[in-house]
Amino acid sequence: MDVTTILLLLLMGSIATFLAGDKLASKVALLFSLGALGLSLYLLNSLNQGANISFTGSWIDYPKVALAFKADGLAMAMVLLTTALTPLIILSSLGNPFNNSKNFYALVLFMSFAMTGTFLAADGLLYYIFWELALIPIYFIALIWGNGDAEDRKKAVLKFFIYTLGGSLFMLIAFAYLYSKAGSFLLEDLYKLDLSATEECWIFLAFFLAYAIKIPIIPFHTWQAKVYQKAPTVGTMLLSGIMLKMGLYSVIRWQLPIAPHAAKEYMPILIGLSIAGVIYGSIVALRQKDLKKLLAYSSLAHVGLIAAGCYTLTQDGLSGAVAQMIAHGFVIVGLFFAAEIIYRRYETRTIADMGGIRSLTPKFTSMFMILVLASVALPGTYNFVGEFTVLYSLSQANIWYAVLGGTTIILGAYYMLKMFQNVMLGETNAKAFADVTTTEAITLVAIIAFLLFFGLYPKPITDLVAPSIKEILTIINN
Amino acid sequence: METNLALLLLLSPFVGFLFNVFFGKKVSRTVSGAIGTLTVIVSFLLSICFFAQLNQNGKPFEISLFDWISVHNFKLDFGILLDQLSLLWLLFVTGIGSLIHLYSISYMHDDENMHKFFAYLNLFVFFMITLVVGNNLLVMFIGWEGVGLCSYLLIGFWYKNQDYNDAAKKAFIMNRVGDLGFLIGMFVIAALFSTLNYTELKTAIGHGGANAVMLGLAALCLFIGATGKSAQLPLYTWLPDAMAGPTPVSALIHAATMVTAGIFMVTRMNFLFDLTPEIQNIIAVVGALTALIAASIGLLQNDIKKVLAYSTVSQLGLMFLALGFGAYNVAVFHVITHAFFKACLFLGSGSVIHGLHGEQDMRNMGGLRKAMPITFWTMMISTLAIAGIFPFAGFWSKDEILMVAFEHNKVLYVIASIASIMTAFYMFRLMYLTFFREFRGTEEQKHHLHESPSLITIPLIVLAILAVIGGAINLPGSAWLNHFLEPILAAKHEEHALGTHEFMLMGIALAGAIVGILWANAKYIKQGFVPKADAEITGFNKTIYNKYYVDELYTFLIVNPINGLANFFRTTLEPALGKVVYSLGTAANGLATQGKKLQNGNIGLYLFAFVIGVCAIITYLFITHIAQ
Amino acid sequence: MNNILNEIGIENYIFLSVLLFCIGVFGVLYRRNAIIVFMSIEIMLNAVNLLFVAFSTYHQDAEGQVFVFFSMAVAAAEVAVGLAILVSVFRNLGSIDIDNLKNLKG
Amino acid sequence: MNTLIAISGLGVFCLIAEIFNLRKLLVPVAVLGLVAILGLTVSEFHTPNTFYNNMIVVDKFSVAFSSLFIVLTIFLVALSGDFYKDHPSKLSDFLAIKIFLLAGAVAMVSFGNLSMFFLGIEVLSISLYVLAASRRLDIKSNEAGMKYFLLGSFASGIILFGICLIYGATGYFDIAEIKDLSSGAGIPVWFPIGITLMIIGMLFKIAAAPFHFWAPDVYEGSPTMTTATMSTLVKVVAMATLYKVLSGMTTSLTLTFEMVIVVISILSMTVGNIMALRQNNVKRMLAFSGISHAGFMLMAILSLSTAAGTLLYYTAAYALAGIASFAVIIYVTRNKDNEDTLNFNGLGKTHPLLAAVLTASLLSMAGIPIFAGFFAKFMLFSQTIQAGYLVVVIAGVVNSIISIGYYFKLILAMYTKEAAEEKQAVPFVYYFVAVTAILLNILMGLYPSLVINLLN
Repeated sequence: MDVTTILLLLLMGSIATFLAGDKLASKVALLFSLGALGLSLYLLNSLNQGANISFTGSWIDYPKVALAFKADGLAMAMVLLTTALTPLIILSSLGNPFNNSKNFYALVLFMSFAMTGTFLAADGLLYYIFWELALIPIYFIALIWGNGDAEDRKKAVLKFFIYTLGGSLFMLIAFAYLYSKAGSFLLEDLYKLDLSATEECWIFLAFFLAYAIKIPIIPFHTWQAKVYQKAPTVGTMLLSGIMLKMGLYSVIRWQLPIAPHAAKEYMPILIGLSIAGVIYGSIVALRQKDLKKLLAYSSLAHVGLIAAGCYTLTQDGLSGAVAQMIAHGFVIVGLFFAAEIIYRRYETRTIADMGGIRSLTPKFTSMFMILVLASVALPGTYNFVGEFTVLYSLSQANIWYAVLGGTTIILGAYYMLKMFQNVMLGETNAKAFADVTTTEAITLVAIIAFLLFFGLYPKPITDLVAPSIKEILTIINN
Repeated sequence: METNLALLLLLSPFVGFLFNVFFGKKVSRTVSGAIGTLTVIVSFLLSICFFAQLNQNGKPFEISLFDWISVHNFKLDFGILLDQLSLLWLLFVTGIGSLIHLYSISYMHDDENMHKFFAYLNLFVFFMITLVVGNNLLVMFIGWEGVGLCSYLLIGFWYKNQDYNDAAKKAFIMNRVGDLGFLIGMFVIAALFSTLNYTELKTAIGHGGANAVMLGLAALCLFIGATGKSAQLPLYTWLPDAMAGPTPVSALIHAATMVTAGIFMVTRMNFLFDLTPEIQNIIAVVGALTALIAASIGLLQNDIKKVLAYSTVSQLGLMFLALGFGAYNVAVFHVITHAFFKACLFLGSGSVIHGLHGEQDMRNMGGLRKAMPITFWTMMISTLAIAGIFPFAGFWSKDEILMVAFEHNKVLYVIASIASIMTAFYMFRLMYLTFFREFRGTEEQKHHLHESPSLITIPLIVLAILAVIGGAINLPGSAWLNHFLEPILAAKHEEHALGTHEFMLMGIALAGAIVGILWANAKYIKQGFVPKADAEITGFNKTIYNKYYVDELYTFLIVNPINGLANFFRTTLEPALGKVVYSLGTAANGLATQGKKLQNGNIGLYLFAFVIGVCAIITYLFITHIAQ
Repeated sequence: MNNILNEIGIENYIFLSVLLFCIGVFGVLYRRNAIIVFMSIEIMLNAVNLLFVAFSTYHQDAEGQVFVFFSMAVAAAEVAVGLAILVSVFRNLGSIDIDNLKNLKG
Repeated sequence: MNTLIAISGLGVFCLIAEIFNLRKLLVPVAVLGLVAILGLTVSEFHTPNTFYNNMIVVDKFSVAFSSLFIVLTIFLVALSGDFYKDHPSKLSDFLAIKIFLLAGAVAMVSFGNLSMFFLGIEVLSISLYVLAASRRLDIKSNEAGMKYFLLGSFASGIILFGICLIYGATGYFDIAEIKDLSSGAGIPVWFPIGITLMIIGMLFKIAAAPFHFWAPDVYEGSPTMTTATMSTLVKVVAMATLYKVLSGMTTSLTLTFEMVIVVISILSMTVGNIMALRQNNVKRMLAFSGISHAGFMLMAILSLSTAAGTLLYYTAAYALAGIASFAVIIYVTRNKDNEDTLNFNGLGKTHPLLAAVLTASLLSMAGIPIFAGFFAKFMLFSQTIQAGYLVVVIAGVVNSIISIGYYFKLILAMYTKEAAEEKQAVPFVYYFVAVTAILLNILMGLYPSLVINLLN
C-alpha cells in the first residue's frame, strides 16, 4: 500500500465524475475526495508506524525518468492539506449550480490529483509534469465557470496561464541542465550534485522565476488579484488554498537543497522581497473595494511571510512556513467561502453594497469573525503558531526582518477588521439575509475546528514535518 | 486534585462563555446573567482557596498542562503558575469581576443581546485569568491578545453604531502595535536565554552575562507592549474612545483589570527590568508625563465617562512611575486600591447614566444627590479615595508612589504631585457638576430620576467599603503586601521607616489634594460655573478640551499617509506593474503587424528572399572557410 | 584516347555552367511572365545537366550521364504540371503575369 | 524496398479501380492496403538490407520513418473519402496521387544513392503541385499551386546543382562512398558548397526562415486536405530527409555550419511564432506554427549523431497532433469558403468531443505535459543543452511561451464564444481519425520509450 493509490483514486474519481453525469457529479466527486482523505489518513498512520509508503518505479529509460513518489512527513502534510481541502471545497460548492457540472467537478478532482502528484513526486521531470498539469484544469475552471465580463476574464486568465507557464519553462531548462549533469532526475541524485557557483546561481534563478510567479512574490504577483476575482470561488479556493502552496513547498523541496549556496548568497534579497510583499500586500488590501480582491491581497501578504520563512534556511523558518502554509490554506478557503456565502445572498462582491448583516445572521457572523481573527493570527488559532514561528526565525536572522514582517499583525488587523466592520456591522441591512445552510455550516465549522484544535495543540503536525525538514537542512548545510 | 481545581479556576468562566454562546438565547436573560456571574464567582472562590493555601505553605503551585509551540532551541509548554503575584491579581480580577457581573445583570437587562454581553464578559475573565496564571510569556501573550479581542468585542457591543465600531477597531489596532513590541521582546529574550518560562528566566537572567544592549532592547520592547495595553504615551488614545462600550465594561476592562496587565507584566519581569536602568528611567518619565497630560485633559472633559477614562490613564501613569523606580510593590498596591475606587466610580457613573436613560454629558446633570443617595455617597467615598484624602485607600498607595518619586527624582515628583492635584480637582468637578446644585436636564428626565435597583447598588457599596479600607493591606509599618510580594521581586524593596520627612510628604500630598478640592469647590459651588457648550470653548481650553489634538496628529502623521499609499498602490502602481507584463505581449503583436507587411504575397519577393538567403549562407561559409 | 577535358580543363565547364545557372536565377528573379520564368528555371536545370556531363567525362564514368536523363525526365514532368497550372491560372485570371498573384498574403 | 513496390502497386490499383468503377471500395481498400503495407514495412524493421547495389537502403531509420509516413497517409486517405464526396470522379486520382506521394516520401528516407533521393523528392513535389492546384476553378488554389510550383522547382534546381557539385567533387552518387571521401583530405572546395545547396533545398521544403515565405500562402490557398498533407506528412518527410542527408553524407558538421543551423533555427522559431500571433485564418496560423516547429526540429541537427530517435519522436508527435487538429478543421470548414477562427466559435458547446480533441492537439503542439509534444520539446532541449547550445534552448523556451498566445486564441474561441449555427451530425470518420490520432499522441506522451527506443 503506497501513496500512488491516492493518486489513482483521485484520477479514477475524476473520470468517474465525468461519466456520472451532471446530476450525480457533485456527489460522486465528494465521495471520491472523501475517500482520498481517508486513504491519505490511513497512509499517514502507517507512515507514523514506520511503514514505507513511498514508491519508485521505472517509466522512461531515455531520458532516464522514474515514477518516483517520496512520501515523507513534509510531503504527507501537504498531501493531507490537499485531500482535506478538496472535499471541503467541493462541499462548499454544492450551494451554487454549475452548468455541465460533470466537467467542472471532474476538473476539480483532476486538479487535486495533479497537485497531490506535485507534492509527492521525487523525480524532477515527473514533478514538472504534475506541476504543469495542475495548470490546465484551473485555467478551464476559471475560463468557463468564472464570473464577470467574459473579455476581461479571458485576458486575465490567459495572462495567468502564459505568465505561470513562462516561469515554469525556465525551471524546465534548469531541469534539463541538471539532467545533463546528473544523468537522472531523481531527487537524491540532484541533491548529490555539486555545481559550480555560477551554475547554482543560474539554476536558482530559473527555479525562482517559476516559484516567484506561482507563490507569488512581488513584483511577479500581477496575475493574482484579477484571477482570484474572476475565477469561480471554487477555483479561487483551489488556487489560494493549495496551488500557491505548491510553489512554497517546491522552494523547500527543490530550490533550496539543489542550490543551497545561491540561496545563502541571495538570502537578504529574497527575504527582503518577501517581506516587501507582506507590507505591500497589506497596504494594497486596505483600500480594496472588492471583497475577493481584498482577500487576494491579504493572501499575497501572508504567502510573503511564508516565503520569508522558507528563505531563512532555518529549522524554525521552514517548519513555521509549513505550519503557516497549512493554516493559511484553511483560513483563506474559509474566508473565500464566507465571501461566496454573502454573494449567494446579495449577488455582490462590492464591500460598499454590504454592511449591517450581523444582526440578521448571528451564526454566520460568529464563524466569519473567527475566520477573520484566525487570519490576523490571534493566539489560539493555528495561524498564530505558524506566524509566531516564522517571525521568530526571522528575528533570529535579523531583528529588523521580524519588525518589518511583524507589521503584518498590525496592518493585517487593520484591513481585516475594517473589512469585517464594513461587511457585517452597522445599521441592520434592508435586504434579508438567510443564515447559513447546513452544508455551509459544516464546511465552516470543519475549517474552524481544525484551526482552533491545532492552534492549541500543533504538536502532531510539527512532529510530522520536523524530521524531513531536518533532513533537508542537513543537505542544505553541507 | 490541585491541578483539577486550577483547571476549574481557569475554565469556569469559559464554560460560562460556552453556555451563553450556545444556550444564552434560549434561556431567560436573568438566567444567562446568573450563570455568567456564578462561573466567575466560582473562580473567585477557588482563587481564595489557592490564596489561603499559599499563605500556609508559601510555595507557589506550578503545573505544565501540555506541550505547545516548540522551536529549535526550546519547547514551550502550556503551563499554569499560581504564585503570590498571580494570585493577588486573580483575587481582585475575579472578585471585582463577580461584582461587575452582578451589576451587569440589572444594568444590561433591557438589552436584547444580554446573553452575548455575558458571553463576552466571561470570555474576557477567562482570558484575563489565562494572562495572569500563565507560567511563561507566550501563555501570557494568549491572554494578552485575548483580552484585547474581548475589549474589541465589548467596545463595539452596540455594533449598529459605526462610531463605536471605529472605537473598537482603534483599540484593537493600537493594542496590536504594542503587541508587536511584546512579540519582539519575547523573541529577543528567547534568543538570549532560549526559554520564556518565568522561573527559568529568573535564574537564567540571575546568572547574568547576557548582552546588556539586547537585554535593554528586550525590556524596551516589552514596555512598548505595556504602553499599548495600559494606555501610556504614546498609545493611550484608544482608552478614552473605549468608553463607547457599556459602562460595566469600562469599569471592568478599561479601569480595573485589563489595563493593569501592563503593570502585571512589568512586575512579572521585574528581574529583567532591574538590570536595565535606562529603560526604567524611560518608564518613569513616560509614566509621569502620561499622568500629567491625561490629568490635564481630564480637567475640562464634560462626558462623565471621559473624565473617568482620563483619570484612569493618569493613575496608570503614576503606577508606571513607581515601576520606573523599581518600586513594583508600590505599583501593585496602587493597582489594587485603584481597582477598588475606579471600579466603584465607573459603576457609579453607570448608575447615574442608567438613572438619566443614557445621558452622559455632565452639563445636563446636577443635583442628583437627593435622587440617588447611595450612588452619591459611594461615589463620594471613591472620589475622596482617588483624590488621596486620609485615610482612604488611595491616600496610602498614591502617597507611597510620591514618596518613591521624591527619593529618586525630584522633577518627576513635582510632576506627579501636580497630576494628583489636578486629579483632586477634576474628580470633585465631576462630583459637583453631577450631584450638587439643581438639575439641568430635561423635565421628563427629572420625572424619572430614581435610585438604581439593589443589584446595582450592592456592588457599589461593597466597592466603596473596599475603597475605604483597601489601604490596610499595605499600611506603612505593617506593610503586609510588601512581605507578601518579596518572593516575586528580585531586588529587595527597602522599608519606609516612618520618619519626619515621610510625614511631611504625606502632609504635602494631603494639602495638594485639598487645594485641588477647594479650587473645584470655589469654581463650581461658589460661582456655580457650568462648562460652556463645545462651540464657545476657546483658546488653550479648546486645545485641552480637544485632547491636544493628539488623535488628529496621529491621523495626519500615520493613518492618512498609509491610506494615501494604499490609494497610490491600488490606483497607480498595481496597474502599472500589470502593464509591464502586458507590454511584452503587445510588443510581440506589434512585430507581427510589421511582419505581415513583409509577407505581401509577391512571388518575386519570395524568390528574392530565397536567393538572398542562399548567397548569405554561401558567403558566410566562404568567409569562415577562408578565415580558417 | 585523349580526353577533351585535358585541353580545356574542367574549371571552364564549371564557370560556364555556373554562369548559365546564374542567368537562369536572374531570369527567374527579373522576369514577370510565368512562361519566361519557367524557361529560366529550365536554363538552370540544363546548366546543371551540362555540368553533370562534364563531370562524368572528368570522372570517366557514366553515372553522371545517366543522371542527366533522370533530371531531364523530371524537368519534363515538372513543366507539364507547371503548364497545366499555368493554363488554369490563365483561364481564371486572363493573364500569366505572376505579379497578379497577390491574393494570398499577410 | 518491398514497401516501395507495394505502395506504387497500390497507387496503380487506385487508378485502375476507377476504370472498373469501384469508387465505393476505393477508400476502404486503400486504407486496408496501407495497413497491410504498414505491417510489411514493420516486419522489415530488424532486417536491414540494401537493394539494387545501394540504390535503396532499408535500415531502422528508414523503416521507422516510412511506417510513420504510412500511418499518416492512412489517416489522410481515410479523411479523403468524405472530403471529395462532392466530385467522386476525381477521388481515385487524388488517392493515387497521395499514394504516389507516399512512395516518393518512402524513397526519400530510404535512398542509398543521390539519384534515388532526387527522384523521391521530385515525385513528392510534383504530386504536391498537383494537389495544391487541384481545385481548378478556385483562383486561390491556382495561386497556391503556382507559387508552390515556381519556388519548388527553383529549389529543385538548387538541389540538383548541389548534387552535381557533390558528384563533381567525389565522383560518386552513392552516399556511403561520399561519406568515406568527405572526411578524407584534398576534397575540393565545391563539395561543402554542394552539401550546403542540398541542405538549403531541404530547408526550403521544411519551410525554415528565410525560405519560408511560400508556406503560409500555399497552406492557405490549397484545399484543406492538401494543407493537412503538407503540414503533417510533407514537413515530416522533408525533416527526416534533411537529417538523413546530413548524417548520411558527412561524418560531422563543421562548427561554422552548426552556427548557420543555429541562426536559421532561432530565426524560424521566432518568425513563425510572432507572425502566427496576428492570423485569423486557421490554416495560415498553422502554417506559421509549422514554420516555428521546423525551427524546433532543426535543433536535432545540432546533435546529429544521437538525435535520430528524438527527431522521430518529435515528428511523430507533431504530425499526429497536426492530423488530429486538421481532422477537426476539415470538418468545421468543409462547407465554408474561408477558414477564419470565427468558424470555431462555440465549438465547445456544439461538438464537445471535437473541441476537446482540437484543444488537446493544440496543447500538444504548445508542449504541455502528458501530450507527446511536451516530451518532444523537452528531449530536444536537453539534447541541445548537452550539445552545448543553451542559447537555442532559451530562444526555444521564449518561443513556446509566445506560441501559447495563438494556440489559446483558438481554444478561447471554442469555449467562450457563442456558436453561430446549431450542431449537425458529424461523419464517423472524423471522430475516428481525430480521436485515434490524439490517443496515439497521448499514448506516446505516457510511454515515450515506445518510440524513442526504436532508434537508440
